[in-house]
Amino acid sequence: MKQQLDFIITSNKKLNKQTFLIKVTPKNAEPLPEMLPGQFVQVLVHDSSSIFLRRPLSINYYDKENNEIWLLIQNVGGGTNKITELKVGENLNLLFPLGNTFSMPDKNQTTLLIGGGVGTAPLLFLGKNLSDKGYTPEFLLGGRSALDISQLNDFEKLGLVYITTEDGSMGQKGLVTHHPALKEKQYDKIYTCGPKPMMIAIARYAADNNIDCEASLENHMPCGFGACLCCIENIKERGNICVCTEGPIFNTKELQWID
Amino acid sequence: MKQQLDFIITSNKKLNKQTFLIKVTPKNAEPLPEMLPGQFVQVLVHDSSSIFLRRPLSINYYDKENNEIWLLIQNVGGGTNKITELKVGENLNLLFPLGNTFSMPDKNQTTLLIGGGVGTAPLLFLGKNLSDKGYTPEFLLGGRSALDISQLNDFEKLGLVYITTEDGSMGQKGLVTHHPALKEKQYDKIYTCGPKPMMIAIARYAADNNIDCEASLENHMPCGFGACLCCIENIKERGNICVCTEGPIFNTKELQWID
Amino acid sequence: MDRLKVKIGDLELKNPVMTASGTFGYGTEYSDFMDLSRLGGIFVKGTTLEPRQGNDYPRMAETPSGMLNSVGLQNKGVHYFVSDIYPKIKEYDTHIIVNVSGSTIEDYIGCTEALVGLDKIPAIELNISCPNVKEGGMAFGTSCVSAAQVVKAVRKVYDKTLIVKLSPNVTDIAEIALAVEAEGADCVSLVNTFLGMAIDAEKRKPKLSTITGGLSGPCIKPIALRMVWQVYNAVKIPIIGMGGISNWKDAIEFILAGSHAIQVGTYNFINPSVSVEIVDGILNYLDRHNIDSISDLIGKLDY
Amino acid sequence: MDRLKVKIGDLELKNPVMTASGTFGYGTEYSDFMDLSRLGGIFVKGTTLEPRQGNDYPRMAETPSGMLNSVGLQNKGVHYFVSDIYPKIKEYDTHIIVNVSGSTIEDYIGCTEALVGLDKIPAIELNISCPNVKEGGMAFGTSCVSAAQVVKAVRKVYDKTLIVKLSPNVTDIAEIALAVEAEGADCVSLVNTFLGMAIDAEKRKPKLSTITGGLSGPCIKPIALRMVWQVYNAVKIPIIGMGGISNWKDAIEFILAGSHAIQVGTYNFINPSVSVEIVDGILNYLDRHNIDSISDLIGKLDY
Ligand SMILES: Cc1cc2nc3c(=O)[nH]c(=O)nc-3n(C[C@H](O)[C@H](O)[C@H](O)COP(=O)(O)OP(=O)(O)OC[C@H]3O[C@@H](n4cnc5c(N)ncnc54)[C@H](O)[C@@H]3O)c2cc1C
Ligand SMILES: Cc1cc2nc3c(=O)[nH]c(=O)nc-3n(C[C@H](O)[C@H](O)[C@H](O)COP(=O)(O)OP(=O)(O)OC[C@H]3O[C@@H](n4cnc5c(N)ncnc54)[C@H](O)[C@@H]3O)c2cc1C
Ligand SMILES: Cc1cc2nc3c(=O)[nH]c(=O)nc-3n(C[C@H](O)[C@H](O)[C@H](O)COP(=O)(O)O)c2cc1C
Ligand SMILES: Cc1cc2nc3c(=O)[nH]c(=O)nc-3n(C[C@H](O)[C@H](O)[C@H](O)COP(=O)(O)O)c2cc1C
Ligand code: FES
Ligand code: FES
Repeated sequence: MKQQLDFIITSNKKLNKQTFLIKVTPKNAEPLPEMLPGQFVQVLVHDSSSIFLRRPLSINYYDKENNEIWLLIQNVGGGTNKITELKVGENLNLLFPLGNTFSMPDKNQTTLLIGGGVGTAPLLFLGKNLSDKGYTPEFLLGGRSALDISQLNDFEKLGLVYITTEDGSMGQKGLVTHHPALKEKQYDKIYTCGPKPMMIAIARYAADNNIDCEASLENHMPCGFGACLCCIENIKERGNICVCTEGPIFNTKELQWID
Repeated sequence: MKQQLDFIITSNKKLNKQTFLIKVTPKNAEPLPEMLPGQFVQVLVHDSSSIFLRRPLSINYYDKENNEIWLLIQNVGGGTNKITELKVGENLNLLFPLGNTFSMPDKNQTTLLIGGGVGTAPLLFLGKNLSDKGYTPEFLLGGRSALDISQLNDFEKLGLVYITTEDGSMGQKGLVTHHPALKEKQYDKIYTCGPKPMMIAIARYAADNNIDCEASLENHMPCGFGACLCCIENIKERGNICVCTEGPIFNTKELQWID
Repeated sequence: MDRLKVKIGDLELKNPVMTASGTFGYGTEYSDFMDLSRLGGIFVKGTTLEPRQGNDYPRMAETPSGMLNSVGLQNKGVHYFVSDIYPKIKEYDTHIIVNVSGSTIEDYIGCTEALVGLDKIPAIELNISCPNVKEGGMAFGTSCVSAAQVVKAVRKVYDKTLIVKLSPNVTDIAEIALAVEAEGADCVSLVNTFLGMAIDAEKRKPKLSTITGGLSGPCIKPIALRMVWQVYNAVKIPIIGMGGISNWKDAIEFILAGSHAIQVGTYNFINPSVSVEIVDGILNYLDRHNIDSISDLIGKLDY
Repeated sequence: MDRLKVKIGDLELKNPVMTASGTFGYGTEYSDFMDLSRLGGIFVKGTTLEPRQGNDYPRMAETPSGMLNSVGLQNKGVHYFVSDIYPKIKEYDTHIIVNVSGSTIEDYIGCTEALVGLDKIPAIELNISCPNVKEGGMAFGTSCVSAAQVVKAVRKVYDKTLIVKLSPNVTDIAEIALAVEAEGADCVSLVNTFLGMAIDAEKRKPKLSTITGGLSGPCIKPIALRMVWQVYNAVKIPIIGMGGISNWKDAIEFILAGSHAIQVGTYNFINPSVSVEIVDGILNYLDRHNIDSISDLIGKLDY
């Protein structure tokens, strides 16, 4: 069940120039409901003249023990700037959990989770879930430079991690789509989140190699729960549907990206 | 010369539930220009959805040594709330110094400075100025209770201080207009700032007793420097004039308050 | 709670707080966040005779204290509404009002006819003011003659409470209100969105696929409030006021300006339970001001 | 700086950034805060044939991302302007344009005749759109016939650059623009303020002495931008765009939508040097985008 709740910021760490990891816990210590990887929250930016609408952010991790939600945030504009400027102890009002989730692989299927930049956000939670369920997820993380690779330690606890950077400062030099793992190994299922051109390239690779592929979309979302019909994606056969309720996770077969 | 300048908050003290004393110094340590008692600043409330216009505040004190301006602020609504919430080290953008000033008494004239609540704000600066110029100002400060009497120590350094409170928790019980000093002594000049009903009562007392009286007006001020014509007061003979440039200090004779 | 009751045509509302069409889905979208039965009514999505895909993405641009949308009446058509949606929502313990939209008078008539027989739809809101469709839509609402025509035609086939939603994109909204009142509208609701535009300076492109769209949110409140007051001073039928309402204070302002009831639109996206908070806020206001009934406030602006 | 030059009628502007009438006094009010010579032009206060006291206090109400005003054209009349103000401001190194307001056609003519001989006033802006005066004012600007009448009458007595300022409170602003173009206007400026209203819920009173007033500031930008774009697609004469401009990005948006030049209004109150910051921002934009001249941007919206 979706809810609106006040949280308190318990930690706000700057991971690099633009990326922040914020941890929040319900203000009145309410126990958090069931949340699923791929789901997101809508963050209220309080009393700003330029930011009127909430901002959607993926659930980066759900820390049951500490009753915390983690948000991995890239400061790209007014809203994310306001959010990442908040200090420990300050309030954050969230609508959550919103959206659908990734589908689980079949038994014994191999999985690769491909994230670009801050697009790795939902993949940590997904990786943890897969690993908890007995899968052995592998990760392919890409960025412009080593600075863009966040939460490496956390990922390494969950499975094998491949890295590419455009400037070669960490892992393989180049784009994620050129990483040798994609050639050498055969995965049954790919999950991806990141810049749209990256996701399209991966969707194409998956289609060419007959691999099931799911991607997380980032359409603009005024409401986040199916009320405004502004976040639509034109999906094969089904036409304009809401990304916030029927997504944000889609099988790339359904998207009009590659034909 | 008026200017727009960024300041840094060097101190923010809560004097009582609603009243704050904020001290600011120019961000780049620019020396402050000449400022006069009665003048005010226009404070920018940064990036708020509800507060669009600047907020006018009197110059409470000009601390030459520390290159600081003091602001005595009562939190009465959205704007003053945002301003008083600011922390030491944060920025404050000001237009200043704005408006006219109190006229100086003639040589040897006796003066009484009457302030109600946060209306005492400009009187500290005025009192200091009078005292520096060799006058011996006396002060009559009023409030609902002792909590409303701010900066008493500072006032006492400048001259004799009478106090009235409505609940009698400090000084005489009652309104400033009923203080015995007004009956027993004969002042040549009265300066007043506070709630309008109080100022009107004092203007009437001054008129009845043939005392010269100046009051500081608090009309709404979108600009503060004569550009918008929204802050007008209908003045005898002269018609609608701008309080922000021709005031905020007026001789109460000129105002349409008492006839 | 009788203190909050108001009547609009034959429609009795338990309170004057309702939610605006196109911002509240079919109510279900909000049921996790609030108790729908606390609302005076729900205006469901703009519904047309035929299904509509709406406009292309992007359909939204954020603006100072507001937003532009160009959804373009995406909906599955009135017949799908009757067969698939109505059965799921008809048990709500609040009034459900359908916002009837169209491109031709025939569309409006057809859509209305499909709804008139539904027991639990006590009223329709005739949307002659949607700025986001190529034909019809707003055009009907911007001239007295065409506004009167649609209302006349629909009035013939609809005997329940007929609310007509006016466009603010006109020189004289009171004139349009008078025209639809003359044709038998039971109530006017206002305002729909203002036609606006947003440009991405860096890309030198419009931000909306449709170039222009409808502006809503707190930014339009002062203009909407003025229009309600002008219409209140012109017509005798009740008014449902809206435009930028985001708290109980705004709601009281619209009521003082002459609204019998109000609708909350865009602000539902920011705070999905704002409408029930407004109900509470109004009650509290009546208490503080010692006012018996909300009807004692309608149009009671003191000037 | 030639990259920023634009031409409006016979008027050559050093850059397209000017300040809006009623928000910039006579320029002197801002001279402490900025270098007036960096502006393309200054539109001074609304000036009428006879002196006016304006409306009663309160004349202002703050609104979300904007404000309402009902100053009501307070000014000392055109003859005082000519004798007392003009001599003090005529040496500014920028264009001074007088905003001519009135209640009757005779007022407009009389006021214009008093200005036509002033060497350093190269243009007037005919204000047929002020919502804050009881008679005339906005009424002239809300119908094609009356707008055409005023412009025709003034055109006869004024041979310099004639700018006509349009009201946004109309159904079809392009139609009005066409009507004034047909009567020989050299340029249209838009928009003036939107008629709005604010209520104090606790006191149950209007916040303005005049009940309604003119809305300005960032809140109106999306509507103003749409109107500029509509007028651009209708007329051949140049447009001066305004409405909520608060930074260089807004200015570029208005230019892309079809403005030859822009005016900054309400935001001058918030940041008195915003207009020169906009000049700098536009130059920087041209550099970043490798654009030779501002004229290459006018109306160059890509859609
Ligand atoms: C389901 C979902 C999950 C997301 N998860 C994350 C996450 O975990 N971490 C993260 O850093 N970002 C995430 N995003 C993207 C994030 O929402 C946007 O970066 C943010 O809204 C930008 O707001 P802003 O005010 O900072 O920037 P703006 O100044 O508004 O815009 C900056 C850029 O971001 C784009 N943008 C603006 N609003 C949105 C929006 N609502 N959705 C998508 N793009 C937008 C703009 O077009 C522009 O290019 C997610 C988006 C969606 C839809
Ligand atoms: C020249 C001048 C000097 C002032 N000096 C001081 C001072 O030293 N200390 C201090 O605490 N206050 C001072 N004030 C009053 C102060 O400006 C207002 O209290 C403040 O602007 C209220 O803003 P707000 O957003 O907090 O409240 P709002 O929610 O805007 O309003 C709260 C109340 O204050 C009134 N108000 C709002 N704006 C103004 C305004 N611009 N001017 C006057 N009243 C307003 C409203 O009508 C309302 O009754 C001064 C005002 C003026 C004009
Ligand atoms: C996303 C969106 C969709 C809308 N769809 C409709 C609609 O289908 N029919 C209609 O009459 N009004 C529609 N409106 C207008 C609202 O019902 C309302 O009139 C307007 O938004 C002003 O109120 P507000 O400022 O409270 O949002 C829509 C508004 C928004 C923001
Ligand atoms: C306080 C005030 C006074 C104004 N006076 C005039 C005026 O005298 N003549 C006029 O044509 N416009 C007047 N205007 C309108 C502005 O020139 C401008 O058209 C409008 O404010 C929209 O621009 P903005 O949003 O940038 O302020 C006034 C606006 C304000 C806020
Ligand atoms: S964001 Fe509103 S429907 Fe998806
Ligand atoms: S506040 Fe604008 S003229 Fe005084």
